Amino acid sequence: MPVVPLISIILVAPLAAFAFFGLLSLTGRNYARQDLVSTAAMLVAFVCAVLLFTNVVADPDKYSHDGAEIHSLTWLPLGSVNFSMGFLFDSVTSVMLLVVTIVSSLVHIFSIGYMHGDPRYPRFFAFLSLFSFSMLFLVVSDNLLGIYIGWELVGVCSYLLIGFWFEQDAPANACKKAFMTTRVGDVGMFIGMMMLFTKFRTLSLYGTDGIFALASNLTTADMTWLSIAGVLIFCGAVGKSAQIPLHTWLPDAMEGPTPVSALIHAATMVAAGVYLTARMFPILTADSSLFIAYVGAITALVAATIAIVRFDIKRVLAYSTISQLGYMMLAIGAGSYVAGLFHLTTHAFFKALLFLGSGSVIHAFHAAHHAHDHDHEHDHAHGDDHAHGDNHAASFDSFGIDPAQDMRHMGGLRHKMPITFVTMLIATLSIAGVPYIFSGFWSKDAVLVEVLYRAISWNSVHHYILFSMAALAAVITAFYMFRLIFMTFTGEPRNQEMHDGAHESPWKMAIPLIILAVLSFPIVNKWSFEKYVKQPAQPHVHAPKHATYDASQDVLHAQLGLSDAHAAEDAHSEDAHHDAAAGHHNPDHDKAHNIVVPLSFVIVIVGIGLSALFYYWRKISADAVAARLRPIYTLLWNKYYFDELYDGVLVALTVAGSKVLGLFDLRFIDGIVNGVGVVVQAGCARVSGWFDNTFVDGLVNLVARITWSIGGRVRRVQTGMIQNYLLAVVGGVVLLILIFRALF
Amino acid sequence: MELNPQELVFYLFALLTIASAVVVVTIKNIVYAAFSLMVTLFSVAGLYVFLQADFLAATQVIVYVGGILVLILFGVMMTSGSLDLKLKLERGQLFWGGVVSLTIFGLLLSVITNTPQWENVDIGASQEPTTRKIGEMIMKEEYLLPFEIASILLLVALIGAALISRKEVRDE
Amino acid sequence: MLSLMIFIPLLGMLVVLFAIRREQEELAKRVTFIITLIPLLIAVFLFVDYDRSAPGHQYEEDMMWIEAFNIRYHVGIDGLSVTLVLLTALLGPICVLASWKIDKGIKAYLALFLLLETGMIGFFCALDMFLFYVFFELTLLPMYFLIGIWGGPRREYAAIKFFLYTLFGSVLMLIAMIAVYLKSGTDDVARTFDIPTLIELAKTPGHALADPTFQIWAFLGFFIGFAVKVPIFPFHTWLPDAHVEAPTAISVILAGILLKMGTYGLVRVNFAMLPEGMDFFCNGEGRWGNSLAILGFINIVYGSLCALAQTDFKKLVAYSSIGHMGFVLIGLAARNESGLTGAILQMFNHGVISAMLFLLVGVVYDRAHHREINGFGGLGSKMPIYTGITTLAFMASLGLPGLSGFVGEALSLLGAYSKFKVLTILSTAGIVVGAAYFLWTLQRVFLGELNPKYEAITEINGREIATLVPLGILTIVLGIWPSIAIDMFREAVSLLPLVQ
Amino acid sequence: MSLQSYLVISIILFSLGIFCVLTRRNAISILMGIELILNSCNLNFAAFSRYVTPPDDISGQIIALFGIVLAAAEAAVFLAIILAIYREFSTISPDETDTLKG
Repeated sequence: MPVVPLISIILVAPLAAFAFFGLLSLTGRNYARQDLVSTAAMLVAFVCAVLLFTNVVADPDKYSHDGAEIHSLTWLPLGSVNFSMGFLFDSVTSVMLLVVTIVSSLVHIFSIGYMHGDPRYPRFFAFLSLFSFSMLFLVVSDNLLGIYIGWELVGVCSYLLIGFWFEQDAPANACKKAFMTTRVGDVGMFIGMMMLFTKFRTLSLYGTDGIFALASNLTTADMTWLSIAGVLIFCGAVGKSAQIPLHTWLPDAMEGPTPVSALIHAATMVAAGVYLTARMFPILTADSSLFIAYVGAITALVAATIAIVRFDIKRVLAYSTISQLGYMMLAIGAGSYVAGLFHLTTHAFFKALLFLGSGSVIHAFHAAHHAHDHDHEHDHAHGDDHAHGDNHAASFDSFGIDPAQDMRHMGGLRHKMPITFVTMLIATLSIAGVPYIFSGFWSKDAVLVEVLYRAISWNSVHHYILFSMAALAAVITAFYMFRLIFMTFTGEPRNQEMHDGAHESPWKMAIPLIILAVLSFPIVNKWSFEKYVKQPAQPHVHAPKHATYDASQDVLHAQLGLSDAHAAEDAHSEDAHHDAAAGHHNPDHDKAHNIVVPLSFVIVIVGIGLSALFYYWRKISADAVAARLRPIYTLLWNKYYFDELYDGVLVALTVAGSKVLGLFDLRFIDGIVNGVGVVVQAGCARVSGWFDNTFVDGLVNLVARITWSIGGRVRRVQTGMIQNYLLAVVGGVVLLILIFRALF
Repeated sequence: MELNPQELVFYLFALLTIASAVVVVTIKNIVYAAFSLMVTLFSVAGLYVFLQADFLAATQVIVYVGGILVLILFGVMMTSGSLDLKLKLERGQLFWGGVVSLTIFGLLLSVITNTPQWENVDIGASQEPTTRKIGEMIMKEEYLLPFEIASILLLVALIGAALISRKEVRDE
Repeated sequence: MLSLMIFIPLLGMLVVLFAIRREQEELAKRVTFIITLIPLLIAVFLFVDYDRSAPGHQYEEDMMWIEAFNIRYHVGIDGLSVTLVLLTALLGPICVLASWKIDKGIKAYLALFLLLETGMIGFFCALDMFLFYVFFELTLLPMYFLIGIWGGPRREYAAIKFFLYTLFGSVLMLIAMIAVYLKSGTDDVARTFDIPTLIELAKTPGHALADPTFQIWAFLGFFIGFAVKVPIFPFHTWLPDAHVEAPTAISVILAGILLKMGTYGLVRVNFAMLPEGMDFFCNGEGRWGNSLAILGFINIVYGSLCALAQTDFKKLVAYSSIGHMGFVLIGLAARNESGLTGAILQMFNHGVISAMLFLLVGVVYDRAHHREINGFGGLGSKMPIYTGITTLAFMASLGLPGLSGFVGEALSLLGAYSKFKVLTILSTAGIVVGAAYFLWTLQRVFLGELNPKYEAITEINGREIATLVPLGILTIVLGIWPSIAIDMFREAVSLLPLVQ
Repeated sequence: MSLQSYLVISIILFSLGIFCVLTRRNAISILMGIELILNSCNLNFAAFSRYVTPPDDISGQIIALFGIVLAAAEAAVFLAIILAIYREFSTISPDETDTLKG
């Protein structure tokens, strides 16, 4: 299958759908069936993505290496430096294309039902199309500039879609926050790009004069520099993939319509950060890798703990997403490209499913909600004490949570919404990592194995710590995900009115759920994934000096070199990870595997068991535990005070600073004549007292004032009598002549 | 020093010019001043004759005496409320005016006396009447354009003067 | 060709002044609109016809003007000017459309506007230093009257401030210009005002013009003259006042073109003609070596932060202009290919985008009669098209890739980074703050609940859309395919004294 | 009867004219002063034409002629203005028409 035309179609189809909307709306009209246009465009893109995938299947040896096929054009020729734009096609791209088009198509279909009746219905689909275009563009770009362009475009689509219901304050705030927070990360990424560009004079990734080829020739003297560049590029991923410390926007982004959360904030855009980090894999150094791994692990753990105490069903899923993204980062930081991308793929499907499922629940509740009058809503907000048994957050009242998303109002929905229940249960089992049957197990298992393998083979304390954090996060994940299922679908209905109004969603919404549920089984399995995706070399990652790993590994390489031509080819790159990905012939790897698989059973049993004790059998009262652990609970409830830190300190300081600066400009710069002297003499301490004296503009005013006063004096000369003037003129001439005569 | 009649007449005219000009400047009655100015103009015309500028002399008499002076007298009469106006002179203005005029006089005089090439220069002049030559130069040669411009200037002055001096007609 | 373009607006001014009676306001507007279309057509033709591969100036016209001082009427365009001429010519008709609602003294207004256009186009075409200066000053007077007569409540103050500031700058510029003229020759060798000749002379080793000390002082003179126009901190305080008081179309011209005259002058004179002076202030060494980049940095961060503090919509846009011109400055200071290309592109793009922004402010001001950002709210539901276009303009202005603002900013910073690492990294803070104030404004004006006062506010009308659409298209097209513009001036940039 | 004698007459007229213009308090007197000045100039032209330039070049006289024409035009406009002023202010004394006073 020809690559360029197909990719072009993939890009053009959704863009055309958006352009159709955009041009039409300039005339003040909308096409009512924009949904069909956008969905059709997405399905076309999906078909093309499948066709492209057949290339990979046909020739795995070629496409399994990153940067396999590149078609690039000069985009911005400056003379000696040129920026190019182009398509990159390899197995990773292909997988990403499939993931994006599948999830996007399904979300489009789901939205036809979910968004039905919204006053801005056509606009929603147009934005979805624009987003799909941007995301696909990001994925197929062969250079950092292209990725950055797609990167910012998905950001702005996310902004538009989070703020879709902008009449309410919460989405309006959330969309701004999302854009700003990711932008902070993007600036880091941009600085990283500037560093790379200044060094290599290009932003292309592949090819003989691409960044990777040039970076592989760097010596140890440049390692610190390269580490910093890598970390800065990773900053972009931190913002976009909501890693700590830039994670706070993602939970707020749940103010957007739920299909948007499923598409953008679970499956695709947030995964773009992981994709970027994976793409930059070859330039990561040991230091930057470790940094990434730590950020990932901390994020996984912190987000998981916060998720335990959330009541908003979408917020739980949001923190779960952050946590899972942390896993992917951890995998890549630990040197396993394959495991990271594998987890990305599986996660995209089951997390999209979870979000769409929650959307289905919310839709049902909203429908129920609309059936009631306004007073009822009021009742729910205040009357939860007696209405719910599960009320261990009584002191943290439900203010701020949409009643239709509040799990304390749910319960017993499994009979009302069987399809939603079953599909969501599958996804939950998958994310919890129930062994063998579900895709989530395989990918999470792969991550844990890789980290542990690194710990064992390098004898690295860091990786042991990372591994324990990841394992702990896995337990918590199983716990809070089942808490969600139990609170929503089992037990007795806690809000009878809403419960009565709820019903199973229409088929348009159910079908995507079913398809995604199928995809949550190991359709995408480890073996096929590892067949198609091969880990690129990391020339700058070496085993730590203290490790006993090097010598034995060299021997191993040598032995394998005789038997396995492919391994020999990679042997010179000193890259042990390749074998790790291939996996099966490495004793350390086997060892790790043998530890992780039983551990997974333990994790799942402990996590689900605890959850069931609390929320299914209700043997332990969550309220009591919360009361016992009050400080910890408060900390978690307040999300480790990240928001307070940012809003109260950073944002407030910036705004206050800008106000001061604005006043400064108005008063001070505008009047420094006296100010400068004072500043110089008395120093900045007394500046505030002298704000009224202005500086630069004051200089201008001073000129004006001097002119004014001179004019006031000189004006008396103007007697209004012509002859006086004439006398002055003639006298002046005479005087001049006299002077002239005297001089010459 | 011997004076031939011609020179005698010349000095007479010169004296007349200066004396009458002094009267113009100093006398308080404006009508007398105007008549005194007429004497000045006449004697300047006489001086032109001595300079072999016969046409110029004639023009001087016709335009100045016949035109401008009459105009001035009309002006004096039309603003007749101040016919016998006692001109008051401000002391400072008078003083400084005198200083400036005298300085100018001194300056110009020194220029004349300090310019040796003007001493006794007399390149001679043709004795034939100048009217024909002036006519040719104005109508045929290089002064055609200035002449036309002068005529337009006069026209403009005519219209302008008429426009300014007529009673203002207010727009309704 | 160029003279035609320069003087047609002047001719049009006479037509408007003398051939149209005072009552025929509609006719006057239509005639002016058609007149401004002619330079646009010529500019488009030039843009298409311009030989992109040839360096140097094209369409030159050269004749003696004032012989005694060897002042020539020498005009010509290179790639740098042709883009700006196109921008000027494009904004002409747009501004006339935007002025449609002006009701007092429309005839005089239009006449002054046409005079202004002559000045601007002439300025970008002039190749003789004296002519350059004459056109520079020629823009000043109409601008003064346009602000001072048709402006807001504090118009006199703003107009005089603008006038004095600019005059102060141009006096220094004049001194520097005369100094350059005097140094360009001796009593035996003819002196000249001709810019290409001067550029050559300044490169000739041993020539009086090439003397570094002289160049530094001349650089300062020109720099301050242009800095007031750009405006560069601390000469910027006229800008917010002038913008706030000026009528919409004049704000558009002010931000779109007049600011570019400053940076254009910096490139044309300071950069090309005074390389030694430029080197002194941009080489990154010594006490003064970072000064240009520091000014750029201050402009970016200071302008952006001040914009964040504003509650007047127009003032916010004005301060954002200061911030964006900082990118031009820092790109120039880099003196390399990408920095300079970025700076020039940013000049053009900022002209387009800020023009859009001011037009948009004008649209809402015409309806609400105030510009207090906090006084709006929720307009998004009442004016969807207006909101959409505003979002586009804001996104372009905050440097969203895919729209034109990004390419210029990114190239400037990429170029600057290779020379001024720390300053460039600090300047990127401006990108974040830029996003902050635009998004915050977007939220305060368009998002949230509808302010009940504006229940009846009307959607943007066809005439207003017509002013915005060409600019919007340009924003998108240049964002996707910036080579259209860059092809124009690549050769011109390569002729400048670059330092790699 | 040399060039100098004419020139001396001319400068005396000139100085008197200047003095008149500067000191007289009546607009018509000022006009007379101006006429004196113009006459002195014309006299100068005629004198130089007679003594300095070649006999057949009488450009000086023609210039003087134009001077007379100018004087006529000037006098006409001047008097018209005086009349207008008189109507407006009922005086022609320049120190009472001082609306130019700052």
